[in-house]
Amino acid sequence: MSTQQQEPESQEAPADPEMKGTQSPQERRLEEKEAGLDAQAEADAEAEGETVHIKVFRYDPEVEAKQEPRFDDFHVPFEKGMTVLDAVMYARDEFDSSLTFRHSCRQAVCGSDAFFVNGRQKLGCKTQLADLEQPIRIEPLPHQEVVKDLVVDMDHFYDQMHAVEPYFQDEDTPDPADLEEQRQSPENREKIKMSSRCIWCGACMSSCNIAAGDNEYLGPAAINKAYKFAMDDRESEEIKEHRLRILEQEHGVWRCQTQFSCTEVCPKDIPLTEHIQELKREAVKKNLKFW
Amino acid sequence: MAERHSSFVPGGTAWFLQRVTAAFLIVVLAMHFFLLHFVNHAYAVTLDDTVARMENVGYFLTMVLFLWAGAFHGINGVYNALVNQGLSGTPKKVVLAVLTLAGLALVAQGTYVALVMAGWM
Amino acid sequence: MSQSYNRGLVEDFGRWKEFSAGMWAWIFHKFTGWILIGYLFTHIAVLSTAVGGVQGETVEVDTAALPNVENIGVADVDIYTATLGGLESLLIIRILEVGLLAVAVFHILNGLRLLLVDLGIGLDSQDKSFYASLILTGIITVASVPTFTTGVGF
Amino acid sequence: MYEHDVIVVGAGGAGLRAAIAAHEAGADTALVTKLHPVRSHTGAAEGGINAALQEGDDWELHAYDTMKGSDYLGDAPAVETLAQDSPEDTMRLEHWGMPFSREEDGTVSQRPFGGLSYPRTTFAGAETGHHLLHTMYEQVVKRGIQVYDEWYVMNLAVTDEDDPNDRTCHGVVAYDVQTGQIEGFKANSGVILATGGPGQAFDHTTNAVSCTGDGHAIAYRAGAPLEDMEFIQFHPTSLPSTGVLISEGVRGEGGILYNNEGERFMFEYGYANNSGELASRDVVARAELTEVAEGRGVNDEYVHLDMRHLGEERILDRLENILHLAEDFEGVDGLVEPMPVKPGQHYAMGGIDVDENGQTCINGLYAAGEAACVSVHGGNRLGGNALPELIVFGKRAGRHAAGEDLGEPQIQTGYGDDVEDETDADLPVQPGEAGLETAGGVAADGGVAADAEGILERTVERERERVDRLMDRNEGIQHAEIRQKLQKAMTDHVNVFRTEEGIKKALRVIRECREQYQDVYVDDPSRTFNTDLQQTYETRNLIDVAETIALGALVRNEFRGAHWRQENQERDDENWLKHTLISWNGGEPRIFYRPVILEGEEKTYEPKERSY
Ligand SMILES: Cc1cc2nc3c(=O)[nH]c(=O)nc-3n(C[C@H](O)[C@H](O)[C@H](O)COP(=O)(O)OP(=O)(O)OC[C@H]3O[C@@H](n4cnc5c(N)ncnc54)[C@H](O)[C@@H]3O)c2cc1C
Ligand code: HEM
Ligand code: SF4
Ligand code: F3S
Ligand code: FES
Repeated sequence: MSTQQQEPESQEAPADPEMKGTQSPQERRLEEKEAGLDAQAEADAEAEGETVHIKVFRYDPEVEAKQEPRFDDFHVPFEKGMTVLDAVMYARDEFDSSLTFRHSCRQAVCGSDAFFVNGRQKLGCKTQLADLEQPIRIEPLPHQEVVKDLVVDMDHFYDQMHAVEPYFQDEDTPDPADLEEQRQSPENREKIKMSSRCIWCGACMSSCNIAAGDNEYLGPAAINKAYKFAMDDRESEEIKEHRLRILEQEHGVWRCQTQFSCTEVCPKDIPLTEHIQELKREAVKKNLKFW
Repeated sequence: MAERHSSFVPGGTAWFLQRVTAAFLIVVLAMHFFLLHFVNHAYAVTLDDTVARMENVGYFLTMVLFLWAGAFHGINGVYNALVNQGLSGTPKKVVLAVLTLAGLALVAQGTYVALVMAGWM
Repeated sequence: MSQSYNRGLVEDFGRWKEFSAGMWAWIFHKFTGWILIGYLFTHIAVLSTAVGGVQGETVEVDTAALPNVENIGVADVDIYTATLGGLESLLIIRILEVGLLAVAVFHILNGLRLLLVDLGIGLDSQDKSFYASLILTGIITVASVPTFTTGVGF
Repeated sequence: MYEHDVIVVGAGGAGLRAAIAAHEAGADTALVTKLHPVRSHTGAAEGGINAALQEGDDWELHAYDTMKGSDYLGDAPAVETLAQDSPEDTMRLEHWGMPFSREEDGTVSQRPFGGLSYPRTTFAGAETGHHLLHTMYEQVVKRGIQVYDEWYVMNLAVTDEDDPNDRTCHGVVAYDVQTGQIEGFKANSGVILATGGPGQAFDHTTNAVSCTGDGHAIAYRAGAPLEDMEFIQFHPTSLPSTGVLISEGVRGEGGILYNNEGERFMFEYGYANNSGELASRDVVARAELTEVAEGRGVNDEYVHLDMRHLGEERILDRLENILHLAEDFEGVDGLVEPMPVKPGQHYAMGGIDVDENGQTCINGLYAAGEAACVSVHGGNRLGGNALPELIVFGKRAGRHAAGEDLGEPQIQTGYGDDVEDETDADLPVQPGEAGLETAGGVAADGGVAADAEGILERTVERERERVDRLMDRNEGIQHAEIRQKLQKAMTDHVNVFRTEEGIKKALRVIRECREQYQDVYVDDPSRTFNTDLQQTYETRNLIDVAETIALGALVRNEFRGAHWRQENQERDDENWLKHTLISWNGGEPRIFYRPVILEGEEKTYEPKERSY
């Protein structure tokens, strides 16, 4: 039951002969859908009880009516326990199959569905509708380019994650066939525990003004990733120094202005700012040694 | 990946100095305000008072240090703010040059004025 | 084929309505920092008149208007004293001084907060400490108004 | 066209491990995956990895436990390989930096798990799968292995000899989700399918939305049989609205199950008079469904799992994450109200028929992970045995595909001399595509044996046409409707309780779905990130996979492992110590059986009563 608020020009879009077959059926479909949806909307409104009003950001570079971004309204029947992800899935399956977003696990481990919900970066599957003020505005993550609807381009985020050399580097580990392990104290494991929980959702990066302004800034998630390795006692001192050198480059830890928004939005409750600050101190300590 | 770091510029020293100067500035700035607005009132300051204060070596040194620290802290802060907003490449170098020159000019002029006040120039 | 939509500057910067404590602190700190460094430049410029003053340069002013010298009618006053006095006699300068104090106090308090954050202290209550800096700044500023406005413009 | 030596489809635990192994064996390797690797469902695994690491434990015990757990439907060579290799492969993860939980002396911790005779489940907090996935992805980044992420694999490029055992796989056809571009990926030495489970065949599952059995379906249609598909594990405590798993830990700590009348039904209705809530997973799941069926379910849907009596302190100490799960995904505060739970599909023991080296009967086509059936889990998977399967058999498949010699496999694949044909299956409807317009599978084009590139090109063309057809059509039915219908039928009839009548009903619905699918259309006209198109493809795959599950369930008239049949509630070793295999057979599925291998390296595993 969406009442799609389309831009006026799209409704009167003339059948452009140059657009060949694709356009007119597409237009027809859109119109049909709208007519159908309105009828459905009324029928449902009578039958159903409580609904939730969501406004979803729409954009598609290839579909004329969506080239100019717009918000579509959907009224989704509410059930206890329903999440933002459930709502957009319902809207997609029942109202408009072209509604596009990433999602997979539905349990906050895959990190696909970070959206901008009522002005906050949130994981769709981990956000209860009941906790939100209506109408619920659902947008793609800010500071990233929108590919389509709620899907943003994550490449830059991945580049930053990869830039901190996020992998164990020690080559001379014991032979696994001997079942000889690298010892790690429970305390050390505890220290890196929170940092290792990151699910690469990108919410933190999207919330950080500095990352928005400075494209080269590694960003909180990548720094946190580096923290996990830098603090792991199983890697040698030299490698730790190497890691700190990566982090203390100009666009590394120093760019962080302790805005804390990353820490506030992280769905895994990782104390990102704390980790970044600790690395700044580590880097300074390391440099002081050479004075 | 790795080539990202080839233009390796450690920012740690500047960051650290920004904190050190900040810590120093808290004390001196508070003192400065107190002295010139509460103990002596700004509206009552005359050249004689100023000269009298400046002639005290300790006060003089504090003020000059205050100036240097403030200048570094402020200029570096502005530069950082611009870099944070994504300033890079040639404009960044130009800004750095301009800011450095302005900072040096400020420090030079300020130190000169202080020396004159103290009567040592 | 694949295009993407760039939401432009407003989006890049974020929407102020959606800012949280840490972001406001950052904005304010930046803003106050810039004012302070701007002020430092003007301050040194004004103080530079002392050079002339020490070298005996004077101007002819009506001492009645100067809060920092005795009223002896129109007279020659050294340029430093005359400039300072002239400025101090203006209400707008006094108001600006109060503003400067507010700015400086906030920058100091929030700077203190930032230093603590840098040391890893009190990260959990970073929002509270920001609000505390704001409130304290307000109190100190209001309390200082009388001191700053004595003897202005008769 | 892209070209690599080894193409790994899927980047969950199995795919990543396979890619690393192939790369280490010197092959130019690429991962093609519809999700970015770290989004794979392996990340959801909580419990741990079984590995006989400690003094006092040994691989033979692990093999024995696994065999017993499988209800004697695991093949001994596979089970023993798993138990033998798991310690070394688990240690390798440790060397790659996986943050395992630790003991005071710095060694990795291990904990007891259901069905294990020794505490050998190695874990990393309550998020073992997450760490396993990320650690291996890190190694992929380190090695610079090419990853084509958000590329959806639509089909395999396989030659079209009559006998699948003679066919060769030359690559895959994939679609770049971001741009809609369809391309061929040529594999010079092997394609490894590591596409995970088919949980979305059910409407209530702990599996991700992406677990649509794509690998199963494309391998099946290319000629590789699917094995033991009827064996589906259901977990008794998943949250009703999402399927999020509530760990067994709650019942372990003393959580109690109640029906809508507040009765502790596990005891009051005699489902398990001794162990109550702690009876094995299938018993509890059946009990819950019986309660609901008999009108004692809450909202006619679920039962209540109550842990309030444990007290806030104990809950916060031991079960804190459960509180978060209930709160975040169900909006329920476990401290003040009972949590709603119901059985959910959890794991598929069956899969693509492969040998110990991961190879299918088709040359150059491999499978690993939950998509494959080696068979390690037989009729029932033990907790903590899936993750070692990923690393052990993922590694083997990777090596073998890269050309390493791993010795002759003992397990047979495909339709060969050792099989027994099902002759008298009483099917309510014709399964498969017979009588319908075919879409996929190996196209017979008169045996014009083309070269590898030709075959790939041809497959690419066919997929392009198929997409055009789906997109050009403007009316008909949308995939979501078909999928919902299919999922509902599977959950209603091929769930924990299986009756002949029910399964037949399901097969009829599946047939209907197939027919409706003839009119399916993609509404979204865009080529950019068209998830509508992708899901329409997935739904097709689900239909094929669901059908094999139902067929297997129908013919296997016994109660073994997770498979329960009303008509015969006993394990029948006389007739059923054999694997069910179903092959596509050009659209007219053929059901056949292969005996279980119970002879291990040194001993033979004699079927015993599975009681704990
Ligand atoms: C909630 C939960 C808890 C579990 N806990 C445990 C446990 O404690 N211990 C244990 O041993 N096991 C556990 N399991 C089981 C185990 O996690 C899974 O069996 C295992 O992770 C499957 O791994 P996989 O690599 O085969 O597939 P997945 O991790 O599902 O990966 C599938 C990959 O294939 C890709 N893919 C799929 N289709 C296509 C296509 N068409 N084209 C391209 N790419 C495609 C996907 O992108 C993905 O990368 C659990 C499972 C669940 C659901
Ligand atoms: C003469 C007085 C001062 C001047 C001119 C000044 C100026 C500045 C400027 C311009 C900045 C950069 C702000 C930005 O990010 O855009 C800054 C940052 C900062 N100032 Fe000051 N400041 C002064 C006094 C102080 C004092 C007394 C403190 C006391 C604590 C202080 C603490 C800080 C800190 C910590 C930062 C760094 C913020 C960051 O980069 O994270 N400053 N200052
Ligand atoms: S640190 Fe938190 S917010 Fe950032 S990507 Fe990781 S999980 Fe998401
Ligand atoms: S929001 Fe950005 S500024 Fe630092 S504390 Fe987080 S990275
Ligand atoms: S769907 Fe996986 S994190 Fe939300």
